Amino acid sequence: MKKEYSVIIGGAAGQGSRKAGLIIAKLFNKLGYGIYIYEDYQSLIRGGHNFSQVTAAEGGSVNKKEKIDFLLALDKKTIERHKDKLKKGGVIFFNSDRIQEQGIGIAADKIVKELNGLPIMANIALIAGLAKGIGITWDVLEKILKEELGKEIEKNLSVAKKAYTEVLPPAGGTKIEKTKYAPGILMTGNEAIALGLKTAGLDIYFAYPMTPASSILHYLAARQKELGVLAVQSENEIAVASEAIGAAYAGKRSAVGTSGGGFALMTETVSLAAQAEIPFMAINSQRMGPATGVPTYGAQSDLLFTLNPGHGDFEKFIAAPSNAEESFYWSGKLLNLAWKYQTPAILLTDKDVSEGTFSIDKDIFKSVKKEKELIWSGKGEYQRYKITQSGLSPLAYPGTKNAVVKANSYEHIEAGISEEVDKQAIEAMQNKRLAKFALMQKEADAIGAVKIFGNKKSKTVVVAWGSTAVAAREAAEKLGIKMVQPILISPFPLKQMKKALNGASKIICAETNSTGQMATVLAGHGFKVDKKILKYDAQLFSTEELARLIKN
Amino acid sequence: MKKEYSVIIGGAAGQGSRKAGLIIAKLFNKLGYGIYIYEDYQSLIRGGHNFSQVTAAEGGSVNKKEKIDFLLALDKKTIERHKDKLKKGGVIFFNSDRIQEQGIGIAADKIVKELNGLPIMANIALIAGLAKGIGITWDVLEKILKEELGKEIEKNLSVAKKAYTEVLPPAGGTKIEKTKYAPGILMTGNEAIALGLKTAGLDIYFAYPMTPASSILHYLAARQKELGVLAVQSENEIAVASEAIGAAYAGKRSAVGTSGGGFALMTETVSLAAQAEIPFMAINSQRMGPATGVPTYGAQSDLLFTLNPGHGDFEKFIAAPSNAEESFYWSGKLLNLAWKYQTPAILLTDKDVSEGTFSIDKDIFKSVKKEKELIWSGKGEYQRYKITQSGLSPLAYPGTKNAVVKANSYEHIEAGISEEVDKQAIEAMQNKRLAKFALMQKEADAIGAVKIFGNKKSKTVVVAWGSTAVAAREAAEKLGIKMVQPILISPFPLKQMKKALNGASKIICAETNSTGQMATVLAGHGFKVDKKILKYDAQLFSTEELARLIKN
Amino acid sequence: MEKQTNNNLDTKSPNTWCPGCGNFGILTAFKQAVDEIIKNGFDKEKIVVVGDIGCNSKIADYLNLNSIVGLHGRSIATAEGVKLANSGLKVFVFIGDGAGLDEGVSHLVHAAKRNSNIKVILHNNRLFALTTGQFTAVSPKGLKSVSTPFGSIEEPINPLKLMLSSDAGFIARGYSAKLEQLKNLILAADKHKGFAFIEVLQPCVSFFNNIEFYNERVYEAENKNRTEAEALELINQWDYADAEKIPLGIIFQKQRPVFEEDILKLIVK
Amino acid sequence: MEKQTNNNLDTKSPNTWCPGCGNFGILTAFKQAVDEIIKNGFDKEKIVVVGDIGCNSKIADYLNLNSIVGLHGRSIATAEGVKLANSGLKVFVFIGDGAGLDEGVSHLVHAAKRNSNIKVILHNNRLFALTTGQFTAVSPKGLKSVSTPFGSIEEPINPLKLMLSSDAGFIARGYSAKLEQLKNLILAADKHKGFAFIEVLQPCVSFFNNIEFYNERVYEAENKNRTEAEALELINQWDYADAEKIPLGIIFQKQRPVFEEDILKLIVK
Ligand SMILES: Cc1ncc(C[n+]2csc(CCOP(=O)(O)OP(=O)(O)O)c2C)c(N)n1
Ligand SMILES: Cc1ncc(C[n+]2csc(CCOP(=O)(O)OP(=O)(O)O)c2C)c(N)n1
Ligand code: SF4
Ligand code: SF4
Ligand SMILES: [Mg+2]
Ligand SMILES: [Mg+2]
Repeated sequence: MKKEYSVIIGGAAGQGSRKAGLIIAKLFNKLGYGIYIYEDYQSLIRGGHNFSQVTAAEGGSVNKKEKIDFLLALDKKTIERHKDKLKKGGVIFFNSDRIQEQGIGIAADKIVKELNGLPIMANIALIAGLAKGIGITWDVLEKILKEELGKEIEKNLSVAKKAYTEVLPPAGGTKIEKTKYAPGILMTGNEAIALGLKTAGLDIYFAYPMTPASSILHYLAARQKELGVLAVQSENEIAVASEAIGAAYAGKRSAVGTSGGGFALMTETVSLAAQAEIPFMAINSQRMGPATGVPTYGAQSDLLFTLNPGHGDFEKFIAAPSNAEESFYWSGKLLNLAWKYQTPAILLTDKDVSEGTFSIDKDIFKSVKKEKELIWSGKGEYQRYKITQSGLSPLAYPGTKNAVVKANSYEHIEAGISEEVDKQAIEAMQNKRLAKFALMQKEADAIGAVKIFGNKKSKTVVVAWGSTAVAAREAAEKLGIKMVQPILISPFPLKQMKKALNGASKIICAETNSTGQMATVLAGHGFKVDKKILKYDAQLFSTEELARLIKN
Repeated sequence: MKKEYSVIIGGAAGQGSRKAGLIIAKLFNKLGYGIYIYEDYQSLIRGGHNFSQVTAAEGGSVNKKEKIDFLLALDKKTIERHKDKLKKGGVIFFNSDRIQEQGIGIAADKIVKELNGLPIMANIALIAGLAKGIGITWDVLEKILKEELGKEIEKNLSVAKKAYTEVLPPAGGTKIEKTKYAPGILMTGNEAIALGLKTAGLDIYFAYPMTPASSILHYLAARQKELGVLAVQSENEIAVASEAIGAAYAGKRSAVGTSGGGFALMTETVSLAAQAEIPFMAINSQRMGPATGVPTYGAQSDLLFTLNPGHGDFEKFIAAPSNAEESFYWSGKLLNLAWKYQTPAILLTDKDVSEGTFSIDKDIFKSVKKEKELIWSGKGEYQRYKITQSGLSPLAYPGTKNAVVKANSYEHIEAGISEEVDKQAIEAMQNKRLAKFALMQKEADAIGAVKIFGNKKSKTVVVAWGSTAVAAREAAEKLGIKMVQPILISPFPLKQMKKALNGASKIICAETNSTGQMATVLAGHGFKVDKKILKYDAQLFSTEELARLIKN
Repeated sequence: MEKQTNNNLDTKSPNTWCPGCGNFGILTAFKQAVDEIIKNGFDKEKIVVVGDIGCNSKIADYLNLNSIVGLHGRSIATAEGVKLANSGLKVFVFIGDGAGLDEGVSHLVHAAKRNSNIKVILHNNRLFALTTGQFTAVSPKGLKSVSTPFGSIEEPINPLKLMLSSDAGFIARGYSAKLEQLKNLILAADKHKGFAFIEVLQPCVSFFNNIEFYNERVYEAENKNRTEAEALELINQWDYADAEKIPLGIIFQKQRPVFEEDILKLIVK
Repeated sequence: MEKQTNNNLDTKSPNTWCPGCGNFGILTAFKQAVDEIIKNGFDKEKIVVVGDIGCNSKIADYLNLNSIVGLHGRSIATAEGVKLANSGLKVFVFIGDGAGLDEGVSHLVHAAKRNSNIKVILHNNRLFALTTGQFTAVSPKGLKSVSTPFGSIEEPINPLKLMLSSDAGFIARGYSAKLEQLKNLILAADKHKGFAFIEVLQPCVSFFNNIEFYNERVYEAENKNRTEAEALELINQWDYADAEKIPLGIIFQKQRPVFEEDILKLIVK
């Protein structure tokens, strides 16, 4: 059996549980385990209860589990909230200066105080205790700490060393073995998006902060020089979207990122991008709505909204990744497609992919490159909306010699001048765009839009997308059934879906929303969903829970 | 056979063709003909080419026709553009001071000049010529002119009298006979909306101007005192939507109106209304998009956008009227439903219903009354989001003794205070709303949501909605097939649709958009459309054209 | 600090502001002002709190008063709807600098311009606190934040000046650490007929702790009538960068026709 | 009037402005300015016109120059994107008072504040002309329009004052009937490094013909450096109601750090 471990570390906001979770994940990753970190926090800056749940498994992408092996408690609330998740034989590591509990107590506050450390360093003491407790050598721990803790590293190391020395591993306790796999790179979904966009040629990223998309902005802002990508925060989402349009018109690759409420403010611009045929790349990272909802928790309830993101008739690319690798690949792919087809493209991700941390294989970075858009040859008179057989009109950017580049949100003639009288011309321009939409459909059919996992011969199929897909994959493998994951959702990859669902006698669709939005999409394309599994308590499916719900 | 006549009157913007069209319509209406006026104009204030096409038919609602009986030309362009539409034996009435043509020339400029009239009065001279030419008595003409022309009525009457006297009816020409029907009331779709809302208790209408919704604002603004409805123009659509929410929270019935681009800016607020359970009534009057598109021309291409009008999971009422009577009824009905279910409701109309003029039966005014919403009993402690079996929590408004009314866009507990920690509470509040959504579905099933016309036994069914429904109705009657018109589209009236389409062997769906949005909706509910008839040249279907397309 | 009121103004909602946050002072001053308003005979039921989205707007959860919390940046427009619907209500808006000066600045400008009779209390902590501290329109140039790790390059706008140019009839500045004065400003805004704008300097201890900076510089400006030019001069004492002194108090006041009164005349028969 | 240029600036698009509309004057003055810009050696291909939606923005159709016409109220933000993408372009925004001061006022304020190097020409006809004449933020109180048949009750905002308070570095007023001066203002705005705002008084002959009113009152203000207070005084000569005189010319000018220059430094290695 695949080896797999789950660890929760929790505390109040400000106690550093998130950082600690990342360090623990790196320890496991170093030993060759695949990683997923689920982050749980509220919309507040101090206090409350935050926790990170690290799942580490031999090989592949992993999902959050119901039961855990180790619990690290920076405060009492952590024990109260998570003790019942411990497996039989699971161990609690706790700050014995604050908590009385059975398990491995570490006098974290005392150690920190003795060594004149900062209060937050208690989390390092706990990590060191865990490392010792599960048989990780000091060398490995030291290396990871050095990588992760730039500031105050000496003090942190001495805290760690002391805790490491003091803790005695439990008798007969688990010792984590190295696996045969090489360590991956740990990265959140949002970081992968930033890099995917950059790799496909992003020049400027525009955003107005909104959880859970904000960290794309933060990541890029911190690396502007290194990556050569401008990261611009503007006065509101409408400005953001309009600026992205202006920049694309002027010849730069731009993208924007937001969550549902901010995306709502951009819908008028999505329609503009379609009409003016200006590439527009948006990240919509879902959180639990409607409206402000539960802003730091996940949900997959913006699918139908995102699929119909503006007034008028138009096609667009929409893809929903389930992990960091897919986030990287599809953000890059969509950026290229937006420019290739001069069209809106939307990466529809969700909180637990955006802010979750995954181990990825660095080969994935080779899967994206900047693909050049269709540029005007320079011959003849330039017409922004030249009617061609393919429906694609070559681009030119302002500054191009002998080109007058006229982009227009009104219906227009080939030269880009408004047209409202000549009804044939109006129809012809729509036909040009319809031809392009047909090409986009072909592209969707040709691309690897749908993934299949589990028992490919099973007639029971669970369909899941985005963050839920990982749980569904694992559950399907466990139950010996088939799992189908649509990633590109618009244009809908009908042929691939037909193939994937061919012969299915029972289609189950699992998602974290309350109405079954993917099931609705499937119905629209002729696939009858026999059973909907819906979860809307602001939590990600654990693999066990989903498996149970599939079976029942 | 039913008697039916079509008249076009055209000229440059500023020449008064629209007013003239209305007067002509009133002449026919007076004789008992049902009326539809199609208005065609561009996005400019002077010049260009405007025309009104009056269709007058014995009984019932009527659609624009391909061929016309009479053409009234205020300028030359009118003849160039419309001459080919004349039926054999059709007659042109023209301003002989500007145009040389075969038909009935009226020295309109000369007459106006002689009588010291304003240049625009040439349109009255032409109308008088038409009246004489088709055998309408001077009395009838005089009465209508007096009703319609408040200002400068004496001068207008003398112009009319002179033209009426000078014109000689064509030998063997048509004489319009009185029908057995009583005259109706002429009203545009937008006027009917204004009155429907008012009748259902509207207190405040908020808007930012946008064609083709603006005339709701104008109509209400002009009648504020008379109707007791405030008509408020605000700084932008986001303000408009937010103000409507604020007003509804504070206990007044509010509504907003806009077109696709403005509606896009309101989508975030629609989601808010759903989450905070604040009634929100919006009119979205479609025009040709995407983006600015062809702003003064019609299309039905916002259906899917309007059906998915915000982030998160929620239900909403959406209805699409095809004429003024339905506009009146459904705007009133939706306002009542928005308050009954504390939910968003959207009247999805389109330019040729909004700005088209229809004759309506005044009995329709009795079909709407204000239905009181569910109000708190005053007993116990007030909780805005009390969990009840029905899912409906009684309303109280600020100012109510002993009630603290807390509305919230965050997920919340019953008292309206934000909740992000207790996952059961979050799920419970969603379940409360889901219960309400189920009730809304029941309401949709119980209401007359789907209309059936034509040959009810035919296995060939044409489905059409909004402005296209009138053409489809007439075409179906002509072809002896069945016609089905869904009016309430959300919650989708599945049972009624099943009944209406029961036994159909061929389903045809006609609409003025380029992708078949209603066909997509039908597919989503399990109805396979066999043939889509799509028109996207910014024109309304004429009955003949649609009939041809159905047959071929 | 939160329990000193005698009108049952508290709720059971746990308070999740950071210890030491300036928002506590605003909450206390407001509760004291409400106590006084109620003492003077106004019905508690007719007070409405309109919250925005941000740390500041959690205040709605902490007040046992009618409240509506809507969308980020839209509280002012929402409040205008409330007031228009029932002009017998007293309407207080609590909004952040990000919401009021970035996302929703159009509503701030227009509410002032049309002189809607609502009272806007802008919690100016000079950044988007709830989303972890990004710069806003009033952040000092050079602010290092998660979205501007190398320092923001934009110069701040002066919200009082913006209000003056938008014809606001009541413009004041308070400080969350000066409770008594803040309470009095809220009461004065309440008495003023028409739109009132109170900027409250509100240190965010987690992301931009400028308590010292303010403590050293704030002073109470003379309470007197000022011309527009005089108000401008006073406002210009501090341009949201460094300064010797920062005036607090009522900066400008002028009586203008009230929007709701005038518009309601249109339907009175 | 439209054919006097020597740089092939005209298109085949039929002009659908009403005869006598002030927009013609703006078109002519702009073409003359462009002629001069080109004569001085700047490439025509590097000029970009950003249109909004309204009568004013039809200008994009009438100019044989690069152009982008986007959404109502969003032209300024769009233009900022254009400029940021390629700061070698000259970017001129044509926008109406409705778009600039109602729908999109947030972008106007913020573009001025951050000093984006774009040139905004606001066609101020003091109403929403293309949608048949409803009142805007700068309509005179009492304007009878289709949405205010009994007279608008709101007092107008003063856009120059709003720009001054938003820290705009170049603020000017022109008049569509004064071609030479308007051309010079456009050229001065072009020379100014940073954000420039030109309000153009533009009579709408169809809905609000105030040609006489303007002709009797406009005068050319002295061309000199002004302090903020002096500029305010000059601006206050006319509050968009009645007045004895209406100043034209450059009202205020100040050099500020240019947004695009500063932000681009962040990625220069
Ligand atoms: C449309 C939209 N955009 C972005 C957000 C995310 N958001 C929530 S609070 C906030 C910033 C709040 O800043 P401010 O108004 O200054 O309040 P503070 O937290 O500083 O009190 C943002 C950007 C949102 N909720 N809605
Ligand atoms: C989002 C949106 N709202 C409303 C409109 C309708 N609209 C088109 S032009 C216009 C007004 C234009 O007024 P202004 O900007 O002053 O330009 P003008 O026509 O006076 O030159 C409006 C409201 C629109 N196109 N988009
Ligand atoms: S983050 Fe800042 S503003 Fe928000 S509660 Fe903490 S101290 Fe207050
Ligand atoms: S309506 Fe007014 S602004 Fe528009 S073109 Fe006519 S005169 Fe000019
Ligand atoms: Mg703030
Ligand atoms: Mg205007």
